[in-house]
Amino acid sequence: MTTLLSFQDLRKEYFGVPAVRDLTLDIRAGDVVGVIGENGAGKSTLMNMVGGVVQPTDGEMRWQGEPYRPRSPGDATARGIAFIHQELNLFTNLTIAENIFVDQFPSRFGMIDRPAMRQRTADLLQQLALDVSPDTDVDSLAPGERQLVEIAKALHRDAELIIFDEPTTSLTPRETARLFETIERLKADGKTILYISHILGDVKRLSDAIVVLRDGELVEQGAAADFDVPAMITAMIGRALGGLYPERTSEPRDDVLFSARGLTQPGILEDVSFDIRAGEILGLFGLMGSGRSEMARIVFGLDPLERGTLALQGRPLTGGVRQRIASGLAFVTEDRRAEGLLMDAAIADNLSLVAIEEFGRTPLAFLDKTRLARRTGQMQADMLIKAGDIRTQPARALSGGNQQKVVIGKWLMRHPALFILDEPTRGVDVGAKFEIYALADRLAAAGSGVLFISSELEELTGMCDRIMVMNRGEVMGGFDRAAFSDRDILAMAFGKRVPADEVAA
Amino acid sequence: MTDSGPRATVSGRDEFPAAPSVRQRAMRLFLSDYFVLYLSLAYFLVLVPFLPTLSNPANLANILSNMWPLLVVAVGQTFVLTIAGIDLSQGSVVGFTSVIGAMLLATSASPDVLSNAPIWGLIIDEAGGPLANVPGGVLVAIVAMVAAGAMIGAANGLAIAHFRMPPFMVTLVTMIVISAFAIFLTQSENIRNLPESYIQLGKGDIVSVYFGEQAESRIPRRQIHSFITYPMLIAVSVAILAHVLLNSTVFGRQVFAIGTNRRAAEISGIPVRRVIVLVFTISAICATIGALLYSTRLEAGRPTLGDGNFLLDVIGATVIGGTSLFGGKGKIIWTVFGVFFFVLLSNTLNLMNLSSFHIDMVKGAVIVAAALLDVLRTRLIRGEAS
Amino acid sequence: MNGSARDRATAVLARHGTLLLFLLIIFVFGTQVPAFIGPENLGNIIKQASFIGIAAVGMVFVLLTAGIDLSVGSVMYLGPLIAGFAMRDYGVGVAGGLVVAVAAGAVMGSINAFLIVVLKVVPFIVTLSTLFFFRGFGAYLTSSRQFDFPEEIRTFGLSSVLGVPTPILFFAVVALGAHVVLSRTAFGRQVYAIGNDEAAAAKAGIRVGRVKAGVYVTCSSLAALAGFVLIAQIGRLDTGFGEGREFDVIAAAVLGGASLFGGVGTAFSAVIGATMIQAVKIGLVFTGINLYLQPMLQGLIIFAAVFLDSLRASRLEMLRRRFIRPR
Amino acid sequence: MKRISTLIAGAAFATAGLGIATPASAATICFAFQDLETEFWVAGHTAITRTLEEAGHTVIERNANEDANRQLEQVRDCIAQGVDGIIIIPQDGESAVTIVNEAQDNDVPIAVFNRPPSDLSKGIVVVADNASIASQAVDFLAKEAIASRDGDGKLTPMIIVGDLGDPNAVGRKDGFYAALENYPDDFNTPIEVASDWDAATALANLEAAVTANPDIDLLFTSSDFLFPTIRSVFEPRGMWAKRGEEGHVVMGGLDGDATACQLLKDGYIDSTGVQDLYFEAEAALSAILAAIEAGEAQPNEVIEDPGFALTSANLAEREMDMWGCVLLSEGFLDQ
Repeated sequence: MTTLLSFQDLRKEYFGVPAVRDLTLDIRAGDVVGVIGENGAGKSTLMNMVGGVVQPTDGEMRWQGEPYRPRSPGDATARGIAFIHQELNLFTNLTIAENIFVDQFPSRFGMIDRPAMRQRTADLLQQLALDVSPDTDVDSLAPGERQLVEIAKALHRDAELIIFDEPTTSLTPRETARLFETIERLKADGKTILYISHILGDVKRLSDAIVVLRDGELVEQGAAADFDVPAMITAMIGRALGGLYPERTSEPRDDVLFSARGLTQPGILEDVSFDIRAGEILGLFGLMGSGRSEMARIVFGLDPLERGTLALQGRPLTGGVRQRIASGLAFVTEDRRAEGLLMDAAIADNLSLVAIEEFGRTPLAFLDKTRLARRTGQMQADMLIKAGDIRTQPARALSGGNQQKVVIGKWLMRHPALFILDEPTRGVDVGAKFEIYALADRLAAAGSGVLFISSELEELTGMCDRIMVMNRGEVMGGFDRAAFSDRDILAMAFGKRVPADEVAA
Repeated sequence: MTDSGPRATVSGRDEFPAAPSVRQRAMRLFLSDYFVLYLSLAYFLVLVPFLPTLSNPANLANILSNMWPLLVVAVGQTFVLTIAGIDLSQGSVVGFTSVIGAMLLATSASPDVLSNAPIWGLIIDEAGGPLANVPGGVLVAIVAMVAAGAMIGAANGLAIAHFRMPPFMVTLVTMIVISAFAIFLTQSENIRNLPESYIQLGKGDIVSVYFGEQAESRIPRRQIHSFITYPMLIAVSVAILAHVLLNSTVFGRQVFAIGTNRRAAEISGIPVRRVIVLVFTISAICATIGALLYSTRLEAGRPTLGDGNFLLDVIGATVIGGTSLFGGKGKIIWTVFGVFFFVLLSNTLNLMNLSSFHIDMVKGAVIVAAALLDVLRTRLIRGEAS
Repeated sequence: MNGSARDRATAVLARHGTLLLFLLIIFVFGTQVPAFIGPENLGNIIKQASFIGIAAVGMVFVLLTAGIDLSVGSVMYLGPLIAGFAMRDYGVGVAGGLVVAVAAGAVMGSINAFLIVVLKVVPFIVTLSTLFFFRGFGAYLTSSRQFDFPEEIRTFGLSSVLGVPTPILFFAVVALGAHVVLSRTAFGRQVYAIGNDEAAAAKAGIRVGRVKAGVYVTCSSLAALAGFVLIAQIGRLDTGFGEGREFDVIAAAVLGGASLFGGVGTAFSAVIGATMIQAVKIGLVFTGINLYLQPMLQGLIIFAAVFLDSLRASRLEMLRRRFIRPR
Repeated sequence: MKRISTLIAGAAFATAGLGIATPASAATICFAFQDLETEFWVAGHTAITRTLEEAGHTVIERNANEDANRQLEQVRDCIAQGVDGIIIIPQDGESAVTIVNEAQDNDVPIAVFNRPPSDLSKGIVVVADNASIASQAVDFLAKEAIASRDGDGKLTPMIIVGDLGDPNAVGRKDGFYAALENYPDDFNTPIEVASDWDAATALANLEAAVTANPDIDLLFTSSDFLFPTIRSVFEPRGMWAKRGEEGHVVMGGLDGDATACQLLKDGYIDSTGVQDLYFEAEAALSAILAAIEAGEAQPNEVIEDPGFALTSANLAEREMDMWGCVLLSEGFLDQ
């Protein structure tokens, strides 16, 4: 096979700090190449150079044997390179067809040639088995469908090389399965794929070859068959990790901390009841659209609830968000950027956000800046947040894992009784994931309850005392730790019912 | 959000070390929080040789006295911009509350002028307003003005916070309605004959300076220069209070949080609606205090105070200072410098004896030039930070 | 659920609230003064709405990219003024004058675009300063005096084609043209893309700078055209012409449904917004309400429209929410 | 471009120089005016600046752009510059008092031109009363309308009102009502049309008002600058006709600009209220220069300009007293 893309001593520095160091690598045409590494290992920088988003400081790239120096994303596109970013590059106010053609509309007499555009889009969508009209607004598509639109865009450009950056973070298992089928198909058509992901099982399954980066250097490369997940982790972090999940250090206590009874909201939830005991980590599993995040929002008071009761520590939970926070709830939402953090504000300001009123001194609620600095500094240390000066560095500048630690830290400042963690490890690298798991364990050990919502079944079975499964807004059943079975849990998530008494008990 | 800027620069300016090169020091100056102040001072120094009157004590006193009312209003706008809002109704609040104050306090009024007005006979008549010559009346009138202003601001805030209506449209409508209402109240007329104690607030000197010969028995008024005045005292107090509020209180943090990410602030339990209502109320109260200063220096309650380009001056000065229109970024000290720059600009344009036809052109060009420097600066700051 | 009929009714009300309010206003004024809904007056409303309307169509382009243009009021003045000089001193005729006005508008738009796109100064500040600059330049050209156009311009301004007054014709052509551009051309769709996510648009290979420049040039050109079409009806340009109109223009666009935060709005937003405001104003003239009360009523009606619109937005958000089970 | 503006000014005022005695030494005069947005103010502004400059004085100009506060600040700037005297065209009577006090406190002589301060006791004050001038003009219109009435129904009068935020606009409106009050049996309640001093607004509102009330018998515009707008609305409706012709609406205005003069001569309008601009300018200048000469710091004097209405009846004898007609005779409208 021929080499499609090669790097020769490629180097990129940001203000003198190298992000990619003298990397030399060949990508063979027709391969699926898995690229793994911790956050900050240089994966994104490397891909951004390929995609023309940034320019190398030194070294050379060659595309099909020719020197390749893209000055802009447009140059990369023109050569046949498609880059599917983690944050999808779609315009929600345009249709699918318009998104695919947005930089080069087919035109007739200066007008967009809609029939041609529609026809071409319909063909592409058919190839990807996406059964929606080309004129559908992207706004109304599910995340998985949006991803397919991005791929359709790549196919439309007849891309030789398609780069996927964390493509599965917002997909349901079913959508993920469809994505993998699509990737297989692309490969069969002779496309070359660079696949970047933190989900190492997926990488191993999909890839022909695996490339491991660490601190901007290529530390290992080889056939996928030669790697197993522990080996990949060892290569990534440069040492062996004890395991993917920390040992649980405590048992749930007997007293019920939180109970939900008969939660019903037409169109969203139907008669949802469950309990969480003090010191318990309750996993909540369900496919996208099963109502898991919706339920969390209702419990937290963000969305209306028509019927049903909630109680925390024996007291009924009512009122708006503020009242529920005061009662002892904490909510780490699934959308860290939009709902969790003040991205442009300093880390310290994020950490103090929830508890800010505690730092007010009468009469005018003057800030006790000394205590504020001490407490936020303490929290940074407790949470092992890797940052510079937390009083000046904005949250935006942190890695995904450290951002998530800031979000959890801001809630910890108020010592909540029940934590709702919605997809807390999304977009977080292996090392930080482990820290977040350990943190959940620490919370439980201290007597808090944790509702752990995730679409990664593996992490639920790894961490939880119990797993509850939802489907179409109903609780389908639950499993105790001893009875965890991937097959049964998935089956239930797809709608197979189990006696409810196993859960509510 | 955290106050970081000043420290490095202030110390850097005083030292004469071998270490930082001229270029580095210029850079630090350029990047500091005080940039707009330096820019204004540079502008001042460049023009002094050509406009000798610029540095006259009388002219300096003028620049300062012109600054105070605008500053008070711009301080209010700073709060609103910081939560990513905009308040177009400030000008109308200035006009409206100036009428409220004057109709309560006027010591007499002429039926020739006001007899058509709906307030005639109801609130004001030949003998003046209900608080004319009442001990403590001025204070009561000011309280009434502030209450009226606060109500308008709270109404803005309620519509914006509770019904999620866009601030631009809400305050635009308020501007139309309130200014029409003020004009309706007096049927276009201005209310004069304000009590001396009230006028003092807008014109009174506390400390004056005399630069002339010592021996003269009668000191000509034009050689006495206001040094510390009531408006200065009022404006500086408002600015300091606002600075403390924005920088050192829980409320201030909540304002920044909402301006940076309203959704995240809501989920973190910030009382978003309450803060928004308060911010618009503060903005209107600042406009009311501005009304106090404007109407007392003009010795009349005027429904049309704050009309026309006033609003553009207020927002322009605030934004030139560095406060962002997109929220999450604002400082009172920036606004002080922005206002200083704007007032200095008008003053110099006046002194240049430009034909009135040229003034608008020069003004436009200077605003763009200042904004350009700021763009350059922001780019450098970003470059250094990342 | 038995509330579904009511739900549907509120949904309809919410979705078309602004339009319903508009019809209600026409109805109320019509019952007060029947002549208000006569064909002559309805024509007048649209004719008089064309001035703010044409400019508001241009403003929609700018708002779609999440920008703002405060200079339109001054462009409305300076554009026709330059055309006036061309007509008077170089005898270019009305058609020539029209072209000169639009071209002058385009030049002013290019100045805005240069400062915004190339020098990267925020649109608010740029257009605030050109607001002063353009008007100052006009005052300099005329020494602040009014400018009388050659008589033929009024013949043109007051003419009609097949019974349709020229201003309405221009309004219709501009609105339809803008609609086609926004919905049927690459430029138009890219305008929407930039308003949705400017950074993503740049990554997707859209020439963001070029599109944004186009938007400001369009806005100023249409503002100049709006000024010219109005001045053509009067034949004289006063120095204060267009002052403060930026707020009317933005309000019309926003009232019709354009968002100040970009990505939302159509050419017809401007048409609806401008026509509605004009209908209210003319309705108040018809009812002969005290002049002092007119602006207050006007403001309250606009407030009602904005209020309904915010209800609509939150209602739509509710409807958009994905239901995961049958209700 | 520079050439154009100089040409205009030159052509308009070559013969308009006022006969002012030159004081022994050249003085610096601050001329602070409220705005230049109508012909009247431009004419007044040019009459004063040119006369002063021709007499060898230095003129410092300040345009307040209709902002009373800005005008106060500008006058203070002038005082700081050490001018010898100040002439202002104030935004309104109330701010005028404040500004006069400010100047007199600082020992700078000041004259108020054209718009009277609420307090006439201080400063050199040239007074013209908007209300009385308007009432003179409207009185003539009322008589004309009554004379040409066919049948004995009441007549319908209409007034285009200026910006309600501008007290001058209100003064003119009051004058209009005062004049009609003398003929209570002949007129219906007047129809008011808002213009906000803006041609586009006036166009829209007047068209609507005329559609709603097609049968009007008398129209008074609070400013002459709106005549072209009125024509645009009236002409298509056959209401723009000369005196004596079918469809003529009895019509008048206030200001006395060149267009009004032309229309009066052509017979389209019947009267316009006029302030005697040249008299006012000359009186104000003479008084202030005399005070400077005499070293008087607080000159107080009231100079009254009664104004007059130029009508179709007195056109022949008083034409050249109206500044607009002077401009017209110099070819003002021909460029």
